Amino acid sequence: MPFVRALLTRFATTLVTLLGAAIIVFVVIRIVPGNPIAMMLPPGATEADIDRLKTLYGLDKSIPEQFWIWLVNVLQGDFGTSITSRQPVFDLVTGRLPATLELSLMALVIAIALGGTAALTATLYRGTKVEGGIDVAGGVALSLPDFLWGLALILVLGVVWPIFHISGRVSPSLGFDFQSNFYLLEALVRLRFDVVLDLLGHMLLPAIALAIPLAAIILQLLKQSLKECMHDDYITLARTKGYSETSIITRDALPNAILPTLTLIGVQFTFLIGGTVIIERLFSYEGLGNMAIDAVINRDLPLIQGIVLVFALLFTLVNLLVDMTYAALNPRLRHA
Amino acid sequence: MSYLAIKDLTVRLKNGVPLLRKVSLEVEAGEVRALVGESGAGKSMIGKAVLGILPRAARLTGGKILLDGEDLLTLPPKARRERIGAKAALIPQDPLTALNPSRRIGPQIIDRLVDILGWKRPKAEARALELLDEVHIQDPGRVMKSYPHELSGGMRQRILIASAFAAEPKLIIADEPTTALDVTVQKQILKLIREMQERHQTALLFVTHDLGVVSKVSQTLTVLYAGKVIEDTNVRAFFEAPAHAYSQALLAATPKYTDPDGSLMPVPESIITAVEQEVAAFDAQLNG
Amino acid sequence: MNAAVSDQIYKVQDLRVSFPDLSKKPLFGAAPRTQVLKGLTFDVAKGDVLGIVGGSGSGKSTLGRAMIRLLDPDSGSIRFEETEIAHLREDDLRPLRKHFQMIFQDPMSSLNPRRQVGGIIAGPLRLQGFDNIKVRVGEALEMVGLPKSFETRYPHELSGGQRQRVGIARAIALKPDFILADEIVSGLDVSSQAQVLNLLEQLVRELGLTLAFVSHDLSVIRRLCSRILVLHHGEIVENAATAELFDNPQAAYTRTLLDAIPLPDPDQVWA
Amino acid sequence: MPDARGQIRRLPGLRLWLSGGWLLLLVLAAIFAPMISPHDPLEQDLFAARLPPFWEQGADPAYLLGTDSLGRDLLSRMLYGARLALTVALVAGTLTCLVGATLGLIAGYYRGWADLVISRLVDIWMAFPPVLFAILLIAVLGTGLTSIIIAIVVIDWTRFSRVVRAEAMSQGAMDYVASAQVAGRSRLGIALAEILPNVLPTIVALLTLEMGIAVIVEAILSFVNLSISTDQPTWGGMIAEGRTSIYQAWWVLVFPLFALFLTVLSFSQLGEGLKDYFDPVLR
Repeated sequence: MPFVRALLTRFATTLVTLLGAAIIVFVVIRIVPGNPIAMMLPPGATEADIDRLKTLYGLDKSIPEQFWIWLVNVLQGDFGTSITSRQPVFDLVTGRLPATLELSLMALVIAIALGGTAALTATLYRGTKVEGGIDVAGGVALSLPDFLWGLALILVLGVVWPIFHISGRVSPSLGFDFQSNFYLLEALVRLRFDVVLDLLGHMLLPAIALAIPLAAIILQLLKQSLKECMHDDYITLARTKGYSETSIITRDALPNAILPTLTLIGVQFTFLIGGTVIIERLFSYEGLGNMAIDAVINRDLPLIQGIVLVFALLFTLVNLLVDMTYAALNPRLRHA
Repeated sequence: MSYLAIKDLTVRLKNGVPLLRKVSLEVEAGEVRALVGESGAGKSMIGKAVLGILPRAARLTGGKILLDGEDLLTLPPKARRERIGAKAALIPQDPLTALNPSRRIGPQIIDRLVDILGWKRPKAEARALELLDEVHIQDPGRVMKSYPHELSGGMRQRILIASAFAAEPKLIIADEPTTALDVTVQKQILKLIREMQERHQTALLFVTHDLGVVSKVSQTLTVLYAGKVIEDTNVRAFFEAPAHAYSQALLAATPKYTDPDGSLMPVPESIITAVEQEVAAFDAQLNG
Repeated sequence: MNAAVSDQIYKVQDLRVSFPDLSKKPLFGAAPRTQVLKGLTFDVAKGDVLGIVGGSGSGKSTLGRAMIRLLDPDSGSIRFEETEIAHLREDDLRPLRKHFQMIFQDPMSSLNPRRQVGGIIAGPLRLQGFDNIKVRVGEALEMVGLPKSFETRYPHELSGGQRQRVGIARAIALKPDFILADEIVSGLDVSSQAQVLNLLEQLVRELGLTLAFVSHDLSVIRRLCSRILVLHHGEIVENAATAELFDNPQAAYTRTLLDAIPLPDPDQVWA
Repeated sequence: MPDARGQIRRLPGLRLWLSGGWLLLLVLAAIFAPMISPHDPLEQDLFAARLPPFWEQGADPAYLLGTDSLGRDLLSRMLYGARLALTVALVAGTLTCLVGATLGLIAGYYRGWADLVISRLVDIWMAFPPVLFAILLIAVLGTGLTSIIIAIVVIDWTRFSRVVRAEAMSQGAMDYVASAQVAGRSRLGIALAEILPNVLPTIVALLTLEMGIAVIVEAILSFVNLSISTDQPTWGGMIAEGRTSIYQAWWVLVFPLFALFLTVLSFSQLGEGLKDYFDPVLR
């Protein structure tokens, strides 16, 4: 079965990527000049104390040896223990991951809605001032990164017109007892729309900040491939059949223009997830990225290692998912 | 009264450069008229103007297009679009890009009948099967369910021909329909177009750069240069003795394997100059 | 015809070429390979104008590109003059390259958009260590009937026919023994087509070139070529002198091809 | 046929002038910061803390753009901050471009095992969130200008190599490359003399884009307090400070944010403008 074999090959390259990422982080954080153990001990601790802790965290062994031990443990589901909080890394990471996932997916939905609408509008009104205006807005949106959009949004919609919350994930005053870490999903399922509203009030600004650059990319690429499609003969033919411009764009051009955009959205979505690191910091949103920065500042080696692995896993998963969607949507591959 | 009558059609680029210069021509039901000329002669532009698919950079600035006695240019856009959709059809140049790659063949033939002409779906489907059979496609049922990439170029052009005839239009515009095809496939497709045209007694406007093809499909022809009609004649007269010097040069430049020495003569500089002057004089007369 | 070894500029034997078929490539993994040339054997005599004809997918362009080693054959032998070049490494080919040149189908993509015409023609001369480059560029332009002032033009400032002439000038400037012309008139109008063909015919005569002319158009080939190779699905179905092929075609495919050509003549019977 | 050469070097557009103008202003500010700054950027004056900009009530005309919560002059800090921002932009941008473009050209034109190795490396790099990677590197390398520059090169070379690789591959499929091969040009010669000039406009556009990104990365690192020593004024540091006092003194955030906006926007627009300007084929 060539397909199964190809799937295995693809899986293997994904593993190589993950392994490479893990090794690089492992080596990088272990050549840290500052001794992480020293930071954990009260002043006046003896050399013997330090050695004891080193042995405890396995830091007295050589780097390849440490990596091997870590890898074997990971494969058994043990990601180690955080140095600062003394809790299992796995619990810490899975506790924060849902917050980051909810934020990223919200941002993705906003970006697709925004970028898609803008691209279709610009195509419908091509050659007019509407297209020009959308182009300029898209150009500016693309030029500036999420970090700057986040700051601007805080200023405008958080301070000047304080419509949204600018820090945290949920108002503590709400006193809602969450059973899971997927707050938004849970509030929706339990039909607590006051909680949903509060969550959105916290989530929307960071999500929009993340979404703006991606929306601009979707706009540009979708518009470009729509434009190319509009030159194809089947569009001309549809015109001679008596269809309106709107129906030609949405019915004939869009299904063909979406495919190249889709592949790019995959790559760009991983960038967006990467962007949550600083955006979560900016909005004091309790997600994985915010925890990652604390972990780096505190030199919490096992935690850093765990978080990076989760991010890498997430990224490769997104890419795999995009490839499969592409195959499912493309009739050439579907019937090959 | 001819089915299609074009009178003094002028098309310009937005910056004023003329693409068509007061072109007039007529096509009757059952007649095949070829539009001939080199690139830039404006031969495709005529068909595009009739079908209302001029490129955005071009503007129709004068003249009349009478389809079945009705001046298309006086109709509001929606009515005009629907009138064209019901009475005329296009056989496009490149069969590889003229079918929507993400949709199955069946709906692509049927959609016009259902959406624009308001047929019932089963009736439209029956009609599509009948048409595919008429253009000599084996197993029409299977082809209806196929995607374009699963079919060969010749097959796709057959489907496009079937689709063009689906609504029984009385005018068909074929825009270089065989240029992208191999010569052996071209022959089959040309014969098919003629066969369909004769059976349905359609008026056919056939755009081509190939005089060989002209002699095979058409009864009348219009020769264009720089958007101006140079010669309007019938095929037999043209191939016996073209009236205009430019037409003569064009015929002499056309390769002919039966007479290698008598063909492929470059168009002389002097004739190009003369015809350029003729166009300039025509322009001066228009503006003056 | 004298078949002595020294009269043959090319001896091709059992030439096989395959490509990965990307349209059948699965989403993951390598694409299957499609045989494009399935064991071709033929010779090209010095001074011949060889027409290579066939439909799309016949392998005619692939054959041309294999002959001047723009692609690597899977197996077989290509003997150019006295040298076996089928599997020669690029470094060893380089000194030979001035002997066989190519004119490309699409002059827009084959002329570097960032160079002026003069530089485009001078480049290969400089690489192959010619002297008097300025003079040679001028000569080449003159031979293809372009004024010297064109040296400072960019490709996008020229018409299709003029670009094709620049492509020809670049090839002949090196005074090669063999030129491959790949569908070089298929993008041109009949009037410029006739001009380019006449030019080519004249150059072949004046420079004593051997020419391989790849085309899908038998009428054009008849005008120019002395010998014709008919390809079909990667195989040679007929290899004959021009007059012979047109008067008495042997292969069924050749006859189909000839019958399908629409002559500019309303009396031609086209059954 | 009219001679089109006159149009090739068409006038650089408005955006080229605007973005170039702002960047020039920035360069001048950076060079002459010690001369034109009204105050010592580090001088604290707790009696003049959180003074608003000149048009607001309670402003002190000596502090045109107001002061931060430690009473430091914002305008002076902005001018000195421009020095660091521009240094990082130029040095880190150029180095990143050199490393990334070279690797991309090698991968895209030479293909083979070099492409395999480089592409796999890019894949691995793409599996890291770049900001986290940068923070990690600074934590390892220690704060300081050199560390920032190294971090930017290490995290961002893939941006160049991906784009240049793709571009070199598509250029490599063009017939002018085949014709250079027919003419007997070596692989290296083709890569440098034929492909590179055609990829160059893209590289230039990416380079200016990267300069803007370098400024942002520096600001982000300053924001999480990991840039360079805290007593040197940086825009990112000012933004971090402004974020905490946003309800009391909005101007501490607004001015450096505005400068950052304009600078990043200018760099990217400059790139787009230059790309058009260098393209000989106008379409």
